[in-house]
Amino acid sequence: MEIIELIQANILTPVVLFFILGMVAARIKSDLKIPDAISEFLPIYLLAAIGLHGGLEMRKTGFESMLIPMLTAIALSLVMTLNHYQILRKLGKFNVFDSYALASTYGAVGAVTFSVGLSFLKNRGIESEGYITAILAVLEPLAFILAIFLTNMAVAKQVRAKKQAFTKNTGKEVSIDDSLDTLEVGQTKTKLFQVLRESITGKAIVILIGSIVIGYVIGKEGFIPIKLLFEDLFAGAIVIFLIEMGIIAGQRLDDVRKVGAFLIGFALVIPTVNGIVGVLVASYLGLSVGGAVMFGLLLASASFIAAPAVLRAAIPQAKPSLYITSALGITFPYNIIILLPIMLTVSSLVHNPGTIDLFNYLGYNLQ
Amino acid sequence: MEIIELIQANILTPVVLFFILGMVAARIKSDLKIPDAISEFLPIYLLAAIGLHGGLEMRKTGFESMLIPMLTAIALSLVMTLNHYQILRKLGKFNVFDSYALASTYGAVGAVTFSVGLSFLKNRGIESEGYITAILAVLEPLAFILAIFLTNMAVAKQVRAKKQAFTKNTGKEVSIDDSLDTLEVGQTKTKLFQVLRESITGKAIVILIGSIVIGYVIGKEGFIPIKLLFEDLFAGAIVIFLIEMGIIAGQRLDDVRKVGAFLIGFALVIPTVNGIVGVLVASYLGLSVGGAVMFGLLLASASFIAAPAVLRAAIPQAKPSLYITSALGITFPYNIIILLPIMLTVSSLVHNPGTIDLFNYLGYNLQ
Amino acid sequence: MEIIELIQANILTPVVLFFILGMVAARIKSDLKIPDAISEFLPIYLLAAIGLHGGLEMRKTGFESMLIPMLTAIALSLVMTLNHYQILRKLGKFNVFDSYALASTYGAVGAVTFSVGLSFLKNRGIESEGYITAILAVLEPLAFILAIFLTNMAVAKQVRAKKQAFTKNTGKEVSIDDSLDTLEVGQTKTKLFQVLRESITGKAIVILIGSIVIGYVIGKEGFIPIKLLFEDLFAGAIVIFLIEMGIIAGQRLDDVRKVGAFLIGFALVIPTVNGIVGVLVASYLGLSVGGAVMFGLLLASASFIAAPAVLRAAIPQAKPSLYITSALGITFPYNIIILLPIMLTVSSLVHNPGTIDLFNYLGYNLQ
Amino acid sequence: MKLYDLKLLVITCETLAQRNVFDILAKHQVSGYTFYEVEGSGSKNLHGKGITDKNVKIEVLLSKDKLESIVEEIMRTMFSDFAIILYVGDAKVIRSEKFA
Amino acid sequence: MKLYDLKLLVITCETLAQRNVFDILAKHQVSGYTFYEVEGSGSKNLHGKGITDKNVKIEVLLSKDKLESIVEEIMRTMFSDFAIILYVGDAKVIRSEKFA
Amino acid sequence: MKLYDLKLLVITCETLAQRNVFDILAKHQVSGYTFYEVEGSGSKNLHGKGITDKNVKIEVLLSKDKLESIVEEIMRTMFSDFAIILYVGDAKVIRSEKFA
Ligand SMILES: Nc1ncnc2c1ncn2[C@@H]1O[C@H](COP(=O)(O)O)[C@@H](O)[C@H]1O
Ligand SMILES: Nc1ncnc2c1ncn2[C@@H]1O[C@H](COP(=O)(O)O)[C@@H](O)[C@H]1O
Ligand SMILES: Nc1ncnc2c1ncn2[C@@H]1O[C@H](COP(=O)(O)O)[C@@H](O)[C@H]1O
Ligand code: NA
Ligand code: NA
Ligand code: NA
Repeated sequence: MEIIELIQANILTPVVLFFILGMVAARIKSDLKIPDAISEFLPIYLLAAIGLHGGLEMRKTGFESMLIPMLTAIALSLVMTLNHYQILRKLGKFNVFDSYALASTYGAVGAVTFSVGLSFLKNRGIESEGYITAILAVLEPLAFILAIFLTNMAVAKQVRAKKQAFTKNTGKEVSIDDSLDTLEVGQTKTKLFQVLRESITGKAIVILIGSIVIGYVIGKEGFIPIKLLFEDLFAGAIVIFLIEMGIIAGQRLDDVRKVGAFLIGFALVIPTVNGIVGVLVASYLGLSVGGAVMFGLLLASASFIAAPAVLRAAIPQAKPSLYITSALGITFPYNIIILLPIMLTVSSLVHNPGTIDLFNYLGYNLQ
Repeated sequence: MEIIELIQANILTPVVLFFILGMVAARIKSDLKIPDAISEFLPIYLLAAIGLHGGLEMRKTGFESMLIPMLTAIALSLVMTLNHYQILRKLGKFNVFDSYALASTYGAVGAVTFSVGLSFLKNRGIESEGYITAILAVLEPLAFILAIFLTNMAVAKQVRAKKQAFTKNTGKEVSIDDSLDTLEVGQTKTKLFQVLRESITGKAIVILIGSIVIGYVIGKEGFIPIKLLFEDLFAGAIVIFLIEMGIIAGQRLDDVRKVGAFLIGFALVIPTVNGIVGVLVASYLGLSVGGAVMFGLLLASASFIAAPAVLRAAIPQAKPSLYITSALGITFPYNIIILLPIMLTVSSLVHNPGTIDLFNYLGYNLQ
Repeated sequence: MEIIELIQANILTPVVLFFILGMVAARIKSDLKIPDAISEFLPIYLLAAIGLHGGLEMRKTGFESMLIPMLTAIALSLVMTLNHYQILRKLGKFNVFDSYALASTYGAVGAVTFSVGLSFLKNRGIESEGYITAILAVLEPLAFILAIFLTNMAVAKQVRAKKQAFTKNTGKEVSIDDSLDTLEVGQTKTKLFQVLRESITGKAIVILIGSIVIGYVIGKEGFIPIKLLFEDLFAGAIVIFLIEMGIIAGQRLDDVRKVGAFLIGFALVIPTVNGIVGVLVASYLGLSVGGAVMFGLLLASASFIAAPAVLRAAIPQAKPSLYITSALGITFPYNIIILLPIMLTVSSLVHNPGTIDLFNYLGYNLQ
Repeated sequence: MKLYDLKLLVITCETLAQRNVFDILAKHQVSGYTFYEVEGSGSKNLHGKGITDKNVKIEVLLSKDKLESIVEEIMRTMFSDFAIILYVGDAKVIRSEKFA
Repeated sequence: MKLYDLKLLVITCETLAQRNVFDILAKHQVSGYTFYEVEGSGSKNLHGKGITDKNVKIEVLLSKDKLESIVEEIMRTMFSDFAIILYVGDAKVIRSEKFA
Repeated sequence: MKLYDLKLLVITCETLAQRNVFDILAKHQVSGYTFYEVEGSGSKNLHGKGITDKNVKIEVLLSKDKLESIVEEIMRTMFSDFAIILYVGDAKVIRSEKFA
């Protein structure tokens, strides 16, 4: 089948190969490592570059057409987060905390995945709507806020139930977790506000939204002096960052076995379904071939840089080894290696059902 | 008035906007931060780039014409430092230590401000004399050395006076500060030599002078292989650095209120006066439009990277919150946002009093 | 003599001048310093760039012709390591540990020296065979493995001898070093395997071999998006790294006196002999002018980044001040300043014995 | 030279839990502390690798009175959910009034 | 609040020797420790400068029993070849079962 | 295993003051110390943010004799001008001759 060849072609790109090199290095216990200062700086750089690019595009094309896709993305992200929760809780038998944490990890978006997607399209000469970056900025904290809200609701309910049970002296065991006792309904609200506040002032959001605005304001002319850094070096910077991501993913590969077959399946199926739904919906809404892929990628990607920081504070009872391992160790490689070419194929098929010449888009570096 | 438009245009450049983004991030207590390793490296990079550029220019144009402007700059810097001291001590009622520390902070030059000035001119296609970089290198430690010398003189005198008073048993209170007691006249001299030594071997001076020499030696041909890093990436690197400067400035905004109205006024008026004097003198000496702006900027700028390191060791009794906050929190933003366009206007007016078409120079990115 | 001029021309290049600037900074005790995160990242970057470049070249030219040069290099490297040992032990009177450590430091290759060599040739427009990078990757751990093997053999023999001596109660003093007692023959083997394992999984080898493979796989087309970072910025990155190398070398200059005249001589003569032998052999094997220089450089260079990490663990009894100081403080500057032009002269003479016009190759930036 | 007895509370935990510790300190009116990133090995494997997983060490000089309630609260609210250890040592200071 | 007595072993050595310390700890079934890079000055000049020469500080909370044999082995196998110092302090912990 | 009693002097101060501490140590013939960058919160707000304002922690193993005069000099010459705290702890070492 043709798609296999397309995936093979995608594997043979620097981004994917250096990611694999990082994984191999971790597996053979090499001491290869990108210094922390560099790997802490690179996400900031990538988000600034993405933001500037999005802002510049939006200045060119306007953002009136953004409203419907934005609202659709928000609705889809929320529905999907709830859906993930049902699947994880009911079918996967995970506890409330792990279920909400995982549900939101997959409902949120991965900025690194987004970067790779942009460079994937760019290498093939495919454009995408600039406002998708704005959707990224809005979507990024959304799933977390929903999940944390619902977790707190659940906890509050259980605390109330437990208190009633306690006063009624029935002795029934209600609490899921010992640490539950320590949570008070009052605390729950302040915590929610704090999480909301921190989500919005989080460095990813600030640099992303800031750069979108700056890109919009300075326009193409103003961008010229900094284009070399923020556009031309983008692909190289991703490569460096993916070495480190590969190393971390490689270190977590042992944990993949521990997360269990169910979560492995979840980490592969959910992105596929969400991503293809995203591509189809976006195509229906009139987005371009590339725009539909990026829209799909928003929904397909799982967060693994922002998620730990947000969830560790907000749902400390959830096990980070579950959500980090599945998002970074399974879904991320799957997304950038396999799902991206699949989504591009789907998007191309939907956009040009008649005269499809996939190699035009995908066969770029098949020699 | 036209100048307002020019300032507005200047605000809408990446350098200024990312600085403001950093400030906003700090104000909303975002965790946005450029890793220390990067923000420690960037000044070294910027100074190397400035130095190479200056050296290359001097090779092209010679440096025979440098002598008069250099001596003039030295004289102006020393006179201005003494003048600042009088204002701060007499009008501002600051104590000796704070007065000298602040006086020299404003007498010294800010290498970051200088970098921004260079990129400000470059974006407008305006050249400046390369030897101004050499003046920067000479001026950088000068004001500190003067201030430290005078502080030590003042302290020594007071110590002597106090000892006399003590032996005469008059009981008169002479010391300004308790810590004065611990300073001995002998120590004062060694300290001065040590400060002098450290000023000249300080990393800023070493990399700057070294790069000027290297730029001069290698010439345009030799520069080619490293031009991409040291010239083309210059504007992008400034943007990254200014995010961090914005963050630090933003964190210090609360302190601005504490420094008092007098110092706020000082931090705005002194650069303006010094800068415009500088532009006029430089124009009189025959420097180009851009050269006069850079000459003015040398005198207008306050030091906030070198100053703390030098002054904390040399005049520990002075409060760093005063000189860092005013230089970085008030004068730096004022200089790069407002004073640069003003100085360029003045310089243009002086150079082309008849046929002034400011928009030629300044309206570059007003669309 | 002509060669003096060529060396002078080589000194006046940014790479050498910034190295010297670093040394000067260290000598005058300046606080100039490249942050650790940057100087830890740069070797990884340089190796990735070298590897990609080598892989790309090998794809273009094939690597069938690689076998003979590779085997020759391996044989030469092993023979030279043994030869160094004899000289150091017999003539230099160093103990077993220092002798093996130094022998392998000079038998191994210096990746930084290799980078400088590549940029030296590139600035002169001279190409070299891509497979030499593959030889670099194979040679890098080789000399260490040999030296460690032989050290362990020697130690094991001595431990046996000592035990015999002890049981025979002769009281003869056999041990070279007190710490010898603690080494057991059994430990020796595991240690050797561990060192072998670590050599092969060391970050330098992993990133170098990985990048060669990636370069080979992606080819020229795939390289385009990352060419800016991994090729165009190469010369600039070396300059930054050499500032730090200069600083470290400068800090070690005091130690140079301590290592003694013999080792200073060794650190100058051995690279010269090995390098010229390498150039001649490579020329005989049919390598190009540039290829012969790089081949010679492999043999001439001493390791100073990998060596400490490997030898400190494997031969802890050896004094690191000896091998680091001689390799970084003496041989490295000598190699990049003086030996490189000499080797290029030799290679040019051998390749074009009749119509030699050295200035064609070397006089590039003599104006 | 007169030295005053204080306690030194040392907490080593995953970076993502440091906020919780600071909040607990603030709640008990302790505003003085020192902290820095560390790597570590413990029951929960090697920490401090990469950007997703680091440890921080927090040191607090404080009076015996405050110590107990702070340790108790950290134990109660954090031990079950986070990778964290703590220990207490003795320290002598010159100016006891500086410390809570 | 019941606190248990433990020992705190602190080792400062050149980075290239840290592997040896970890190996010795592992050999004595000690898997918990914290470490971080430091700079230092000692008899062997200033360490911690540049990328070829750094120090690391390793801290281990452990029982008195293990302490002695570990210190003895470090002393015997490492003191002659490496720049290394160590000292021992007292520490009190809440959960003594967590520590070897 | 014989261990010798020493004192551990720990100084936490703004980075720009570390030179002064080193000078005082040198003046008292103490050449051995370990130091590293830290962040901190104290009466003078949060330190350790950005490149203009950082803390350093300096640790010195030394004999009781030297301790007092060093602490006294630090107190006298530095406490009024710098953000600085210090404390003293106990430490046991193997080779007491290594320490001043
Ligand atoms: N015995 C110990 N001594 C010193 N530090 C320890 C010890 N055990 C654990 N730690 C530190 O505490 C962190 C968390 O421990 P754990 O929860 O056991 O994974 C580790 O990463 C270490 O930094
Ligand atoms: N008296 C001391 N107090 C604290 N740390 C020390 C002391 N002496 C040595 N060190 C540390 O131990 C390292 C190695 O010491 P040395 O082997 O004496 O060079 C030094 O770089 C310091 O980090
Ligand atoms: N109670 C404390 N415990 C530990 N460290 C402290 C304490 N108080 C202050 N510090 C440290 O000392 C530095 C200077 O304190 P201060 O002069 O109070 O701002 C702070 O930034 C902290 O690193
Ligand atoms: Na998603
Ligand atoms: Na000035
Ligand atoms: Na060699």
